Amino acid sequence: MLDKIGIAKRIAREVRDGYYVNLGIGIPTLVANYIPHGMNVVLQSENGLLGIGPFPLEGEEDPDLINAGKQTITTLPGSAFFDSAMSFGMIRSGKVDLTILGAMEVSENGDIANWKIPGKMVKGMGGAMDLVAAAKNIIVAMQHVNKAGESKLLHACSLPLTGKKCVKKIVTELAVLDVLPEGGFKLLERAPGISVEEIVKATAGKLIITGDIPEMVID
Amino acid sequence: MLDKIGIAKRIAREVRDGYYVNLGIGIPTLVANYIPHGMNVVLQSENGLLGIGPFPLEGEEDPDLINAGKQTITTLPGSAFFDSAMSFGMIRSGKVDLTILGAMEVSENGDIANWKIPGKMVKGMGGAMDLVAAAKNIIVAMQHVNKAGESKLLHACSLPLTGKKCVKKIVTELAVLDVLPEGGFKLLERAPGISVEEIVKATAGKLIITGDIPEMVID
Amino acid sequence: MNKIVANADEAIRGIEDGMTLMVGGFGLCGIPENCIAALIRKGVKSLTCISNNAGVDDFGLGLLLQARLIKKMISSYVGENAEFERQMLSGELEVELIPQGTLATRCLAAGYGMPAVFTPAGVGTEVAEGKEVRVFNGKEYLLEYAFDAPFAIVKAWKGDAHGNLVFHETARNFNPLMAMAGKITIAEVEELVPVGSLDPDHIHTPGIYVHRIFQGERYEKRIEQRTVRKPS
Amino acid sequence: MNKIVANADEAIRGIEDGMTLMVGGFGLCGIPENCIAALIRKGVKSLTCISNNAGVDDFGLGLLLQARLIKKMISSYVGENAEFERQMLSGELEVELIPQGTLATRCLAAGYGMPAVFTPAGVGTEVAEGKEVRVFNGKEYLLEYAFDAPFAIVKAWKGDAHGNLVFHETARNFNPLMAMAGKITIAEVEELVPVGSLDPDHIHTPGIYVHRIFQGERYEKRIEQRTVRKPS
Repeated sequence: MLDKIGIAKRIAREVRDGYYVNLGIGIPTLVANYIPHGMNVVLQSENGLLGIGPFPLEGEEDPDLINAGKQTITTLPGSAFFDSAMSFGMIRSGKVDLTILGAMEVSENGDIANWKIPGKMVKGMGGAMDLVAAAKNIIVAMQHVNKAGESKLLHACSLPLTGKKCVKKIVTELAVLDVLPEGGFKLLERAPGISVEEIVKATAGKLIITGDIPEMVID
Repeated sequence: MLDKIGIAKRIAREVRDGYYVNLGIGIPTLVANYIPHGMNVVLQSENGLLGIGPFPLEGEEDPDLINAGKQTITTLPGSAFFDSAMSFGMIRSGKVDLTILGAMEVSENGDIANWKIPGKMVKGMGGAMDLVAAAKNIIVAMQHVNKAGESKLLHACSLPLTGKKCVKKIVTELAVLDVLPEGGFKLLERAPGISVEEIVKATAGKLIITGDIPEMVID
Repeated sequence: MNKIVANADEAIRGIEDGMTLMVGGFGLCGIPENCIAALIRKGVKSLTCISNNAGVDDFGLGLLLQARLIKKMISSYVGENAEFERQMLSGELEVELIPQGTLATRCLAAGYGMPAVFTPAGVGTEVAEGKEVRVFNGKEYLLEYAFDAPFAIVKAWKGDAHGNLVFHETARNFNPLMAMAGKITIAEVEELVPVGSLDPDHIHTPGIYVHRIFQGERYEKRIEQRTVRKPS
Repeated sequence: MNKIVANADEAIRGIEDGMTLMVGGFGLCGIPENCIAALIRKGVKSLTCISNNAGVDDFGLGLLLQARLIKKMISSYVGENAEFERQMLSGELEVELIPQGTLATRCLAAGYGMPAVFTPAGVGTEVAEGKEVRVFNGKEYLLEYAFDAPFAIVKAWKGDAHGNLVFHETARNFNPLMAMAGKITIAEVEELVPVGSLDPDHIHTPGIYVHRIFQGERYEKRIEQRTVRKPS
């Protein structure tokens, strides 16, 4: 079973040289730490920056320089600032190659729910609906089951949707799965030490298993 | 009867302090020379400039700095450059207070034709269709009659239209006229030495004359 | 052109009870601190605020909420704000949530004279309820309308008497967009510079979109999530 | 990111006969002189060029026309160009005229992922023929579609290996818009500068929109209408 860092490491292997990537809050943010050295990747922050650098050193925080999670950040050489319309413009026009974000639920046809739980205080969708509706490649980083032990990979989402038919790939603590265009979670890899049976048990939606399922490589 | 400079001078009196103004090619360009000193007016060039200055001195021409008529220009302090989308954005959203342009024909309901003569080589509408469709106040500077002696103020335009119901005011060598929202050219002023009868004769469209028509003041 | 006003109190004249205001900023970054304080001093009530976020309890738009001056928030994310939550749950405060890119694009539409725009954000979700859906090239889009607000309040880094504005880093965010979208746009700047000293190639918001400008005082520029790394 | 290519000939690889190209510039101002020369050397035929203007007889896109490489021009104003006129009247050259603001906005739409936009330009004229008209707030608008072109060729003042671009004065014009609209965008710059030397606050076109970049040679930057005033 993977911890959060393991999930982030596995997702980092999906990143390709030359990619522009938008990382959501939480596990996705960790992915930045595991992108292979020498690979040219530019991180986009939807509040108006291409070229996110590491967090600043203590005393070097700049209140005018934050990421979409409102955290203080730095920039890398070659970065560019722009307004929010251009930021979502480049997302909507498919210039951002990959979006990695968390989810509460994903359905077997690629629907995603990650912004609202009825009866609980709703903070808002922020940029999530724009990202999932527009990004050309979306990977979800999440736990396979929720705290109550229920699967988050469902036949249909029970929570209000963030977007329809948009998730392409899911990486959880148990497995890597593709969401097939025709519907269904296709099991690609098992986490180290996890059996196919455990994944079957943790997956409520349609799971497609073909042939041997290799154990994932994360380092 | 006014010459071109007289028309430009009379139109300059329509400009108000604080206006942003777009000037078309020809007589409208001359208007800039007669805006009263001390009046704060910013000229917009639709190829991406606010703050057009005078033509450059010989030897100071800058190939990167031209107006919409492709002439070399200069800028004034406080000028700003922008792209063509923002340029037409500010026109379309009504931020440009006044547009002054020439015309081949204007109809009594405010239609304007100034881009195409069937059978002749068509150069294109450039920004004229955007300007007439979007500007909140349009003044036409033109000759009252064409070279064949025919009126250019018509019941309906005979040439292909540039825009519908958009002209608010017309200044010719003979007169100043408002185009009424309900239709008709309302005669406001006569050019020096021109009689109402001469204007009636030169106007083919519906002309509205109420009370005494004063002679225009241009200096 | 001289659009300089003396201070924030003069800048917000004409803003009355019940009006809709566009307010620039993302989180606490690039927010018009001086104008927010002036609105509280003036005590204008029942405001509708269009702003990506709603501040925190004791800073930003949260100060207007504490003073109970806001009737409705139109935002993409309202964050962690106890007073906001209390007012919302008690029904005192109305909240309309809009996807962030839709919010930005509806501002752009207003500034560029486009009455409506198409965006895929929210298709198939509750955001789409009651909205027109249209298919282009096999993909569904929602029709979203341009904002139409009497006032916009923005914060810039530098500005001049013509109203030309330059923003700094990610404090740009929604500010240039809201500046374009207000019928009357008020800009507060950290530094008011002489006309002619801003490079005309590097003006983010041309003065034609700005109606009043002043140099703000004592910017706190509070950091919402101070995050640092260890020296390596 | 290193998007630098050696020269114009390498930059235009993949441009084939019959393709549609977006070409930046207004008049002869801000045009990609080196790429135009390379297209002539390569001799790609039957091009459709989307460009605000069509150059003059012996400069700019006029050179492509002279070489008979253009099948169709999509422009707002084609200006004074005898060879253009001859080809058009003889039926060799197809011309589609588009209002200038519509041209700009259709580029913006492509770059911002908006499939279509509404504009009042051309309502009630022959430009409106066959187009959808829609009324918003009592005013008529035409529905105009985003451009969809495989290549855009633009000219900038400065640029870096990431593809970040800065334009100079009115040579900006359509260049940043077309840069956003191309599937593959080629930028030629007067000066290629080291990564990190452009101020991130003042980049007009972020590198994400640019795929190939090179420093052009021997810019002529011809002036179309040299106009001067007398010393006073």
